[in-house]
Amino acid sequence: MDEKLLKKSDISKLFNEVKDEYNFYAPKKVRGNISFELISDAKEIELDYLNSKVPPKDVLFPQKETIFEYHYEGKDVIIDERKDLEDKLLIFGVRPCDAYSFKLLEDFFAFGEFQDDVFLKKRENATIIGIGCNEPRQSCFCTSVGGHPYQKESTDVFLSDLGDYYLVETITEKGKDLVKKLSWLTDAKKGDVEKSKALAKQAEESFTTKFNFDLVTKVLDENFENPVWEEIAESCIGCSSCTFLCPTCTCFDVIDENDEYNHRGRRIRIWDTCQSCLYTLETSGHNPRPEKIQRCRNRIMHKFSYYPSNYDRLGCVGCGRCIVACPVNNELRLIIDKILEIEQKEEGEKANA
Amino acid sequence: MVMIVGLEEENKEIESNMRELARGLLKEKKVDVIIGYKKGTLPMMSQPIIIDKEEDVDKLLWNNTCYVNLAKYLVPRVAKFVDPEKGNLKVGVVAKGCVGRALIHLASENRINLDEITIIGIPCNGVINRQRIEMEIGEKEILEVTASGNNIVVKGKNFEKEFPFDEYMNELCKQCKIRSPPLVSKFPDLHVGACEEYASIVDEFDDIAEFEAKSPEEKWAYIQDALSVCTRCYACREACPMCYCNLCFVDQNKPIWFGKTTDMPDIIVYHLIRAMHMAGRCVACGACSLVCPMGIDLNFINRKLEKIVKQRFDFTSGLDPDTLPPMTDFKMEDAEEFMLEED
Amino acid sequence: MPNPYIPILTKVKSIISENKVNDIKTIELQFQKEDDYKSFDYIPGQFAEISIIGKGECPIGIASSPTEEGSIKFTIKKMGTVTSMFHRSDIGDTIGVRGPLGNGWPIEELKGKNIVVIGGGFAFSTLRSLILYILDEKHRKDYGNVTVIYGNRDSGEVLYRDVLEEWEKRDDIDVVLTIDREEEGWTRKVGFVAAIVKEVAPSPDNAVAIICGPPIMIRTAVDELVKIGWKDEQILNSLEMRMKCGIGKCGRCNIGSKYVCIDGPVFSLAELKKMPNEY
Amino acid sequence: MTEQAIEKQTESEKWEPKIIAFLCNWCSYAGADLAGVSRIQYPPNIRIVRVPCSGRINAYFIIKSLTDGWDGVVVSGCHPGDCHYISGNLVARRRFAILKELLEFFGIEPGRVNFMWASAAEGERFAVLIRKATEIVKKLGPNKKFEKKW
Repeated sequence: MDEKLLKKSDISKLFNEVKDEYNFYAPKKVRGNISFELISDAKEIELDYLNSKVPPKDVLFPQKETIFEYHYEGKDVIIDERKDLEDKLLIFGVRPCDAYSFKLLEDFFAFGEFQDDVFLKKRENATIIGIGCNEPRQSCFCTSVGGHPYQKESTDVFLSDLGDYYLVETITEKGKDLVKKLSWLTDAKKGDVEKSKALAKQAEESFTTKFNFDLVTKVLDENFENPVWEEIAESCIGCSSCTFLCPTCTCFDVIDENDEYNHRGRRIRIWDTCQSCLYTLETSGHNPRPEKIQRCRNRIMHKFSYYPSNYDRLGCVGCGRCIVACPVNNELRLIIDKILEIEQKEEGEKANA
Repeated sequence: MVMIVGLEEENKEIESNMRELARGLLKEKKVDVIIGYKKGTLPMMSQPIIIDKEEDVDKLLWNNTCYVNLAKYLVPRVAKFVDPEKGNLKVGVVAKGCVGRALIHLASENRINLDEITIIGIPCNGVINRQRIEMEIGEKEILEVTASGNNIVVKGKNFEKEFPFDEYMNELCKQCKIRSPPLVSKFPDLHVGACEEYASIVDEFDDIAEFEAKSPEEKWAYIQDALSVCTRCYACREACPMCYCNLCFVDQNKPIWFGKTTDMPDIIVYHLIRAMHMAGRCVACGACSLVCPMGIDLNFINRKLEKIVKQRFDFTSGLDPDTLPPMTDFKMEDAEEFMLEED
Repeated sequence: MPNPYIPILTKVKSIISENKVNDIKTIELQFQKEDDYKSFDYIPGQFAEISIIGKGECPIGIASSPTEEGSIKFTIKKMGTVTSMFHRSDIGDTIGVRGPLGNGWPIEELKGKNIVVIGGGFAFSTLRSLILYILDEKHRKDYGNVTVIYGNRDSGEVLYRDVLEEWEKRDDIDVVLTIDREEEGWTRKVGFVAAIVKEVAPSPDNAVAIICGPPIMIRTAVDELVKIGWKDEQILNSLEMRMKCGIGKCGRCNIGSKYVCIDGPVFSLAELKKMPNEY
Repeated sequence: MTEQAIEKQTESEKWEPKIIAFLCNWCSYAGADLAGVSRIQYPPNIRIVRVPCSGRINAYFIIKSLTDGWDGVVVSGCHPGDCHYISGNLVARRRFAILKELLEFFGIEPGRVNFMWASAAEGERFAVLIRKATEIVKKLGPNKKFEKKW
């Protein structure tokens, strides 16, 4: 049988076996928040978690990332390319929604004439160990965006939490290579596979948040100018918690960091957000999106209207982070409801007429 | 004297009083719109709401989750507070102590006109420190939060936990001496509901004494640790009623003053300069900490600011719209013990 | 696939101050390797991200034409941090270039058509590129009549005086220069661009109008064109937006689902009308 | 000093701090000038930035100096009451007081940033205070707290 079993107590064994070959990232508790961090000791790995606060996207697309470094030799500039892009990465314990976000990011960065080499190389060298969700949260809605709490897309190895041990499924060649190295894994029994399937079904049924996003996209496409946006933007305070914690947000800013004393520097990119007024401010002083309403609209439109029209899929993985993070509770579910109300109103008017 | 009753009863009473006041104000056309809180979609959450009809009054909510400082929506005025024809509307603000203080302080900075505002005063008994409870519950989903006596009861799947409210209050609320909006006698039309006159505030600032006693190295280590998770989302800035600059210093790019990265020095500089700008202006609402998605507690910095301003300039922000804020004012005899002098 | 964020290094070959106020300069860049120049295969209307390493990067339209071989030119107005640094640069300084980026003017579709070029102020740079391209011996026969209407605030602001004078002498191109107010010694037209468009009244038959300039000029000039029978599809615009990466990744230059950096910067008026008004 | 004595100096003794000094145009800059023309010796560690008034000095200037790697900052203006702009230094004094306390609260050694008054006639005083500030900063050692990782 292909499926294996991994005891939870054997995680440290797994870690010790692969740590030399891979940079091992796993959920870790940092000041009360779970985040994906480079692990140096197996004890740091947190196994019991709902989902990380900051999405694992920041392993492959960190908040601050060097694009290239440079140094001066007299008047000449020498550009030094990054060499660490070839390092092998292993990301342990990625939830299916976040794993799916890697697929989205990969497609986005590879889209079009120009490929984002910095991200894609790292993605290529990353092995992802996904883990199924047994208990989706109230704010989760991955099933509405084409996901599933046990979706295996873009994971290499997939784990199902069966209590004291994990069921290990290999999905890709990369995953096979990894599992091959762990020769001590025991074979799974048929019952374990059944159990995993039952858990998947149970998880799927427990979702409370469901949307019809086909309809949302349709309504959004037709309602760029609608008074409802004013209502949606009303209580927004323009902080960027939603975009900074979003696993699919990719916008960034490019900055040069100089170390003049040592005649060197680096060009870096850092996360940027469409919620900031500076984001679109031009040097001339003109700003195409000067108000909160345009910025709020841009975020929603980007995920649910522009993304489908450009890449033929939603720009959302349903992790629900923006729902939990919004400090004024102006959350996605309410926004979607308001958008769908437009449609209902229109239909009501049609019926009346 | 307030009778000692359970949290829930107390909140319910405040809530029904608030609704009556709001209804009356709208009915008599004393205000055009009211900004308050409504029930949130998540436990321990409330959402700001703007109402202009009498029948919506029952949507207004008051409990210990109403932490957003509503003064934020007045500077700049949100679209709903301005009528295209009539101009600025008269706004009723559901105000706990710190919201009232924010409004009065903003008036002292000439940001708002108090004539256009009615303060619906509420004697606040503190807001829950949401992040602290979430962190203590850990990796379990909180489904329901209620109050029982003076305890906060947190329920989820397979667990139930009680937290004493006095302990799990926002840190600033624990030290709060101004629970109801301060009375401004010059504006008799300003207040409805519970507003109080405050003479000089007495505050010993015991809570930060321990931190202050640390050595520079210990302090630096603590600050580094506390801010290490900061993602520079600027939620603290955006939620702060006093942060209304058109262009914040971190956003200035001609020249670029400070780095925008999440490297440690850059984060600290951001918080340091922001604190600098808050001196004599912070109204101790704690919104900056409560909105932080990473749960960073910035309150101890705000307390320090309050202490400096109180001890140096004997100033408490948001009590009187006619007193100049200390940082725009000066006195010949200000203390200058920190100046370098010849031996 | 090389890292698309890494610029090609060039050296400043010459610097020309273009106007009296001295806030617009044309910088000529020389590639250091022959291969670099060959790989920089551009058409008029495209832009490039040029950078002073250590100071930052900004998108600038290419002012030279591919027919001017050997080097590339950028006309830069002193505006922000990076452009100010360009103004301080010297001959021999290292400057990074990433490009060519954007779609450029549709030179293939323009073939066989009469072309009306309307420009204002220092937005003339990519128009210069286009006109030089068309006037080149190899390409001139592919295109119909060329009319150029170029307006400026005053005579001191007129860019590219040398080529303009050359064009005025030629008989296969009509050049109409205008300034906003009368000035001593100015013998050409006086008046806003829109008024001159009205006066010249270019015929819309088998023609394309190419407009680049300040927003108010674009709006008024387009109004005049529409009045004399031009269709939205015949009017081409080049847009500006805040950009960082120039390759459709950093996100900020979107108008609706289109990115100015990869789907633009050239859009026809008909396309623009379909997009949300966020530019 | 003999060569041996120089060798005996430890690294930290050899190290000289770099200090940036913001001096107001009307008093302190003239004071520094006076110290110069009167041939009063003061440490060569300071680099002077002339500003119109101590009220011009923003907290950004001081923090940016620290983040840019200066080991210490000296700010000097006219004595209270002597300001060329009547009250610039008085407004600045409040700002400095807050900054000084905040820096200390954040765990940055308070001695890194020094404020002083020196009039145009006080060349001697200027030299003495600069000497004192240099000693304070020297004792603190290099400013490493704002150094970025490379």
